Amino acid sequence: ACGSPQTAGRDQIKAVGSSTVYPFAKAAAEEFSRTYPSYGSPIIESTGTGGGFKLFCGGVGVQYPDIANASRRIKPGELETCNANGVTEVVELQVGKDGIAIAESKEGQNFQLTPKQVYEALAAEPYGKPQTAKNWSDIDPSFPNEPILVYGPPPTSGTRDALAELILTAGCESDPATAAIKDEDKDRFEQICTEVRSDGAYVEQGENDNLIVQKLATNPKAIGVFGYSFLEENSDKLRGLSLGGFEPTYENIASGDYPGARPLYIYIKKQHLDAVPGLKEYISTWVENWGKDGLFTSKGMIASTPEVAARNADVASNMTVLTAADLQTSEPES
Amino acid sequence: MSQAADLAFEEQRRIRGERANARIAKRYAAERRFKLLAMLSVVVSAGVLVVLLIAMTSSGLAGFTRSEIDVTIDFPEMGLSIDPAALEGENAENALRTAGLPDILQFAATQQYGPEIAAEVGGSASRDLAKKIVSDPDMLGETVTVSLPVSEDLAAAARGEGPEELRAVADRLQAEGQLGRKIDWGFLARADATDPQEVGIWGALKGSLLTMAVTLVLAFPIGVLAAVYLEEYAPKNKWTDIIEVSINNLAAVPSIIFGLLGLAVFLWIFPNLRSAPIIGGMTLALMTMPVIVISGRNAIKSVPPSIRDGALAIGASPVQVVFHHVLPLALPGILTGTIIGMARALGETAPLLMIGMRAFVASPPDGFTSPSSVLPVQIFLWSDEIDRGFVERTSAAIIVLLLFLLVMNGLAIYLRNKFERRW
Amino acid sequence: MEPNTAEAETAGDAPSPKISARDVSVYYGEKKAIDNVSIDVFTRYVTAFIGPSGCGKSTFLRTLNRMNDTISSARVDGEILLDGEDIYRSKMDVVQLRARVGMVFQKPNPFPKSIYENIAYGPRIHGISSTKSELDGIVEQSLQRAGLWNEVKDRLNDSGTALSGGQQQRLCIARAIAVDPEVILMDEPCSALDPIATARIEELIDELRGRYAIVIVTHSMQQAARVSQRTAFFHMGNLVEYGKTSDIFTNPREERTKDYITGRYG
Amino acid sequence: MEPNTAEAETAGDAPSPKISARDVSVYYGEKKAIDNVSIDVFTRYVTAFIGPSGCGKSTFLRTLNRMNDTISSARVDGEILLDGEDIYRSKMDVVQLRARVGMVFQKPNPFPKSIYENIAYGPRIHGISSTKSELDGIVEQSLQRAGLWNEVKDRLNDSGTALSGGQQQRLCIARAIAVDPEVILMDEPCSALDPIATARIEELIDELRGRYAIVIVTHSMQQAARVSQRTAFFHMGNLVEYGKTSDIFTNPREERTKDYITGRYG
Amino acid sequence: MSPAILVLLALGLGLAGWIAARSRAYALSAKEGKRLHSLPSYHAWYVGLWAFVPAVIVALIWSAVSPQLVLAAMLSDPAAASLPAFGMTRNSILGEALGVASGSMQAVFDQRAAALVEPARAAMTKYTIIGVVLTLVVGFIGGAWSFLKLRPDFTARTRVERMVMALLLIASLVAIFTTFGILASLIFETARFFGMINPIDFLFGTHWSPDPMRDPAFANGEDYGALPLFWGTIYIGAIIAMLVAIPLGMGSAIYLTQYASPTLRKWMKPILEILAGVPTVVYGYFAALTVAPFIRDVAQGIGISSASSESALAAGLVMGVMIIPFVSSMADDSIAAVPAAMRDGSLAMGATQSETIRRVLVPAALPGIVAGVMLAVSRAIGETMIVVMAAGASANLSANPLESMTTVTYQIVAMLTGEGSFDHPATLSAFALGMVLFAVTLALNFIALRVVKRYREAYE
Ligand SMILES: Nc1ncnc2c1ncn2[C@@H]1O[C@H](COP(=O)(O)OP(=O)(O)OP(=O)(O)O)[C@@H](O)[C@H]1O
Ligand SMILES: Nc1ncnc2c1ncn2[C@@H]1O[C@H](COP(=O)(O)OP(=O)(O)OP(=O)(O)O)[C@@H](O)[C@H]1O
Ligand SMILES: [Mg+2]
Ligand SMILES: [Mg+2]
Ligand SMILES: O=P([O-])([O-])[O-]
Repeated sequence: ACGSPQTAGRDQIKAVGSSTVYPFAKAAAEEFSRTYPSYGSPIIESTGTGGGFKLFCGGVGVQYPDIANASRRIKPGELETCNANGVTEVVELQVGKDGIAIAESKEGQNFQLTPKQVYEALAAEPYGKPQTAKNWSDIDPSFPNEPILVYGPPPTSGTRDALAELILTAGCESDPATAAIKDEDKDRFEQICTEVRSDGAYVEQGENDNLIVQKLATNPKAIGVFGYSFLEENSDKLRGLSLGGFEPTYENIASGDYPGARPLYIYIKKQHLDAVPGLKEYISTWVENWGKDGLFTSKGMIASTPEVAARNADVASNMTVLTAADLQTSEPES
Repeated sequence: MSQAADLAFEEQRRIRGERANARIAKRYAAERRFKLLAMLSVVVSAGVLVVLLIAMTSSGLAGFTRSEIDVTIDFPEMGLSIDPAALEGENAENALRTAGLPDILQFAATQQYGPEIAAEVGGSASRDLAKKIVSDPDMLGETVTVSLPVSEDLAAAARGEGPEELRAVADRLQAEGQLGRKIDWGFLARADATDPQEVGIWGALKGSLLTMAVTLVLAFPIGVLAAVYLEEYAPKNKWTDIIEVSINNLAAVPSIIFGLLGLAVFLWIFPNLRSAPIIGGMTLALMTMPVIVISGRNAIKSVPPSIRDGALAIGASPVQVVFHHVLPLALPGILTGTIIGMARALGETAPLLMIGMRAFVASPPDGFTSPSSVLPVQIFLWSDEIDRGFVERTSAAIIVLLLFLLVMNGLAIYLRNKFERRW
Repeated sequence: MEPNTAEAETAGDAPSPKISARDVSVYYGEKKAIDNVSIDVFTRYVTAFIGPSGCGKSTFLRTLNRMNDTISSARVDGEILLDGEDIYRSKMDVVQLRARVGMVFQKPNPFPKSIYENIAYGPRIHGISSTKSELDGIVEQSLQRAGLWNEVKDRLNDSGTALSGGQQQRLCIARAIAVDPEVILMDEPCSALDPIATARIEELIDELRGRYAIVIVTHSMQQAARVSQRTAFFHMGNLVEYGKTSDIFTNPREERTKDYITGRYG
Repeated sequence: MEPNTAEAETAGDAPSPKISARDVSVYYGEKKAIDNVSIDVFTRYVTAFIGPSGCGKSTFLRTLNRMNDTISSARVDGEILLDGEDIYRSKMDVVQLRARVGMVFQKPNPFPKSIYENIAYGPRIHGISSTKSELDGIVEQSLQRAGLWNEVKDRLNDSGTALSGGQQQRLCIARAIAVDPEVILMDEPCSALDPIATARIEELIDELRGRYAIVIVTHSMQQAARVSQRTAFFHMGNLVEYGKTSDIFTNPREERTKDYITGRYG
Repeated sequence: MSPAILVLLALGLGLAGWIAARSRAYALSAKEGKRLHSLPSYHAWYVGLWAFVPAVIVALIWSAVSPQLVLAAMLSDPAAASLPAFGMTRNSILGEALGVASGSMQAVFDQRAAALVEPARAAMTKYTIIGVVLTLVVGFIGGAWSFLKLRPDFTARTRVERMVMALLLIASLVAIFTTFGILASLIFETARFFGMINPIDFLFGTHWSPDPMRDPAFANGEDYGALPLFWGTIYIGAIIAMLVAIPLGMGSAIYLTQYASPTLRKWMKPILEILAGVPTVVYGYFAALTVAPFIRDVAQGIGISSASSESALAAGLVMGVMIIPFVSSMADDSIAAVPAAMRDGSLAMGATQSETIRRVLVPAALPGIVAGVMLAVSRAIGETMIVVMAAGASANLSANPLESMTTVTYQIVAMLTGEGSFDHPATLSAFALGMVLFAVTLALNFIALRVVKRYREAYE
């Protein structure tokens, strides 16, 4: 971008990123502008987590967003890009959790899946071999003899990342031979473990999770992958499938038993903190509302454990900057 | 001419006439079939329109209402302490909030309905109540029964969706007449929100109006002037050809390409005007301009040359001929084209997605440079929402948009019929 | 030029008229364009309608094969008998009527198809011919009668619109002949043509009248005098005078006819 | 009918011509529509241009006030002098030229404005009148000269297009007169009118020629004979013959003129 | 604030010049007692424009320059020494100070701005005054210079009209600029895309699954085969939609032009046109919520269990309905352009109306109809919202209309709204796709316009 020198600041907060965090960010924005009517109401754009980081890490200045919403942690590479573009002070807040839910219509076939089975059903090359499974019964003879049809998120979405990381990779690594590749050829390992089949059994659904819900409700043979909040919203029509023996319920996800649970984050550009009026207050709106009885749980978010919440509240008040080292060492516990 | 030839001729004529007679019934049947098919296609085409309108209206009318619950509050009893002067200013609603209005409301609701239901008297209810108090401060001295929006969960239960228990509660409240659907005028006055009970169309509508204003101000004069130039003055040369070809082509360029133009050019020059009506308006203006030029040219062309000749022959200059005679006569046609072009711009979604007009903006835009959404994009966004309460809100927004478009199209047709003349 | 048959008529042996109009009035909406016209048209005669512009010649001509049905505002009063049958009676089959009463227009209007298809169109839709060779025969015969065969026989597949104006008009005549009409109506058939083409068409008309009743509208008195045996002079919707062409031009009974013929108006 | 001035001319006392065309040729692109025409037009005469369709009458007429400037392909060679000044010289102000050389068209073309505005338009744009009452005077005078005043004086605010064809044509004449032209060009001004309206316009032309040089194109020889004092016969872009109307019609010098006048073509 | 003032000032100068020149012209004509070459109002416009245009140019330039000057003045103030070095924060503080100084803000959020308010106010006042004076002087000079030229024979009209012509020309050049703008915005990014992905892979590859999360260095041509998109686009827009739109559009046009009474025509034509006026987002919603489930239910009802609820069929059908008016109005025009003599000629041969229509009118109108269909196709393949909402995202090379398919426009939206960063081939592919779309629609449109033109001329 070019343009004339900007003398005026921006009087509205700009946040971009995850479509999973989007509803919570909207709620936070709404709450913020009610509490602080003298500030302009924040602009929230849903671009997907990856897209959000790209915009966010573009640089500092009015034309770049102040906040990136994320349904996964920022990757070291992304943080590097940020730093390279001058976004050197990024603050990470874990605002809560969301489960990736695998679900089907209430009239559906009622599976009991494991991450391994999900991997075998969805991988492009399960364990490096060509994908041959057409029907569920090809995966496990006890499964119904129905074609595999899974609606899921596209590669731009963080939900897809989580699916790849939390479920597919987990399933993939359960095979020792494949796990061994990890050290030899990381690239190949990633390809084997995360690439999703594209022969029509896995149908990408754009960013519009809502459509998946509707489709499942009307097609009992299909199953879908999406955020837990969508499942909760449609609990009268959909049934969550247990994964590794745990149902996707609030409790299971909050406790971390359900394998598909993932933390949600917002990333703040600290350099903008003074420059964008209201940014501090917006962040405190998040902090005030992320408790178990807060605004966000009513929208389907799962609150972090009190310890995690307290630690993040601390980060928020001190505006502790995220370093590359943090990303490698301390995976924040779920 | 020989007698024999004449006879042969008559015979031939007779035979052929008989053959023709034999076929006549079949030909008429084919005629009827053909006519029927043609008529059917009109009926089907119009029928689809009717189905579409009925589908939208039937699901959309409910979107103009929302579930509200009656709450009785005895204000003197509650002892809300607030300085009456604070009820005047901009911050009155906030002052009421800080003075503890939400708690009072919760208390009253709990007293009346018990804690479970009181929890469903949503956060928005206290804001609505605050608004009511600000508009009628005398309330604070009385015991009043106010109708307040319930949470989306209860509203969904009232529609017969969601968990069983809540549905039973909703049914009971509805039977007792305490919970019901009320016309929600606020829908036309509020902006986007996260709760379907709380959303409004005004933010997006205002964004649309601002965007349209920019479009009109840019596209109309440029379009008309270009039309005048091309139709009346342009010399026949390569440059004119290039201009003509580019205008005709621009009219056919998919709208999304204009979005790419806005993204790559306008947002590159003005990066901090992402999502702003002025950028949207500029983008749509480029899209609308060729429509205006083409309809303008047709309107100008249809002014008979004899009028121009008449004026030229008494010594009017070419510019006078156009501005005194041609343009006034072509104006209805130009306006018709402009309205149609504007209507198309008003319904346009794709290019605006490209330039960030899909953001969540919770307050109506202040001006041409503040971020906003527009009506069709708002519809698109709402159609994506997970809350099922948004389904009827989306249809309601569609009704609003269609009303605007029908009015605009109707106006264009009226103008065309009224001023259609044959010289 | 006056043919034998026509002489016969004047000699008292009057044939029955092919078309007989009785008290015909034509209205366009409120406006009366033809006022109470009665006229008889005979086979083997060329009947010319003359009169100043707007007097109703074309209007009247088009009532004779109900081509005015295509103008929604037009309405016809009175009766028009074709071989004694009223063509405006409700059971009249317009499609068959028009096959019997053909028409040639002011501007040649060949269809944008090949010459062959132009001629074959009528026989095809009416199902007149049952075989391809029969159709070929009709096409050749019609073109020959219209005096066009020699000019086009080698390029029957060329577009009809590629011919010269005069040829196009003869093509239109051939097209009309191809469905074996009994009457041919011509509305100023030469006004779009140059003098040479005009002369060619006038000759053709003279040849054709042996088999058909021909009615021709013309704005040129000279032409009327050259080609017709009967002339009807219209003025402002009225039939002012009708009679032998020679009489009308040399010895008009009406003052208005005389004024017109001597160029006092028009 | 021949006026005194015209007589004077024949008596040898030749007035200077109002318009004098010298070796004028007009091209439409490559095509030559007028070939080397020289002609003089005088005030107080009606000069008629006659000739078969397409011979270039209108083309030549439009060169006289440069109305052919509006046709981009048209090009004029030679010179046309108005009171001795070449109207095709580069510094000529076309706008003022057209105010001096007015024009009336074949089809009446009043502006779709009120009668008053139709007349007032010219004076307004030329700044001829400075006050409303002066303008009113011009309107009345022009309408009176065009013989229309009595018919329209009570409805000056009605639309000009609501008048009958003949009235519209007189309105157009009044409109042309209102800017005080010196020459009035008329291109078949009566061909869209009925005989009665035609007669009215012909009368008017006769009245007007007292003040203006009038050039009229007509397709009707009768009309030329009735209204003009000078007649120019064009044929295929050439000026075949030009002279006193009475001479042309009774005693043409050229064979082609004679053929045309006796109806051998056209 | 101040640009508006300066522009108003220029307007005022123009108006003053206008009035002065007008009365001068009247005085001239009265004094000389003869007609002016041009009407007084032209003299007025001449001077008015000469006063206004230079003044407004100066005003605009000044509005662009003076903020920099104000800024410089503020930065040279001692209070500015304490400003943070970081550009954005600094600008924000300066902006606040300016906002308060100009009165557009009540108070500062950041206290560091408070000290700068006064210097800002002083500088703004100073430069505003300079701007006003400059504008006035320039406007006055322009006005006076032109005023002195007024004479009875001054050719004011010619000159004003020349200015009008210049304005008209500029307006018509906007179209060319726009075309260039589109080309420029597509070409550069497309070139960058083809720098990373082989055009052959892109145009002829059959596998489309760009992954914007992958490191761009590993971007692989195999994942960028756009044929499935082209196929989806053609299948939905040019095949299914046309199967709906051509018969219905033609039928409607024929009925309304040939059979319907004038009253029916008068009512039905606008009603059909409304079909083209309904926003595409509404069609998309209709397709996704009403038509697609209906089709799926019907398909499952007759035993096709694989029917997807997002189907090419649903999108194509609805798109076809949207296109009906395009086809019908082009067909209507083309049939109307066939000279009435053709119809009369056929009817006079004893043809029935349907024979006339089928054998004479439609064949004669065919070039126009074909052109109309081409325009309609170009419209359909550029249509976005219907496919975004109803066609789905899967790049399928399939002929089964019940399957979900994706289109070029869908992918443009997906790639650009999912991202926003301009260095990944997945994002850049949107521009390459846009380029293809642009080229194809232009070609279709160009040919169609040619055909229409040639064939119109044939009858004229
Ligand atoms: N379709 C129509 N609707 C209304 N009036 C019509 C229509 N056609 C013709 N007229 C009117 O009917 C009258 C007779 O017209 P018609 O065309 O029959 O005259 P014409 O003698 O053939 O003239 P011309 O020599 O110009 O062809 C004219 O006044 C004409 O204006
Ligand atoms: N705008 C034009 N472009 C090219 N050729 C033209 C144009 N106008 C007229 N012509 C041609 O110039 C020749 C003279 O035309 P013109 O109109 O002057 O004839 P006319 O004598 O007025 O005929 P009419 O009696 O039909 O009005 C004709 O051959 C005509 O085709
Ligand atoms: Mg006629
Ligand atoms: Mg002429
Ligand atoms: O939008 P996402 O949360 O799926 O990245």
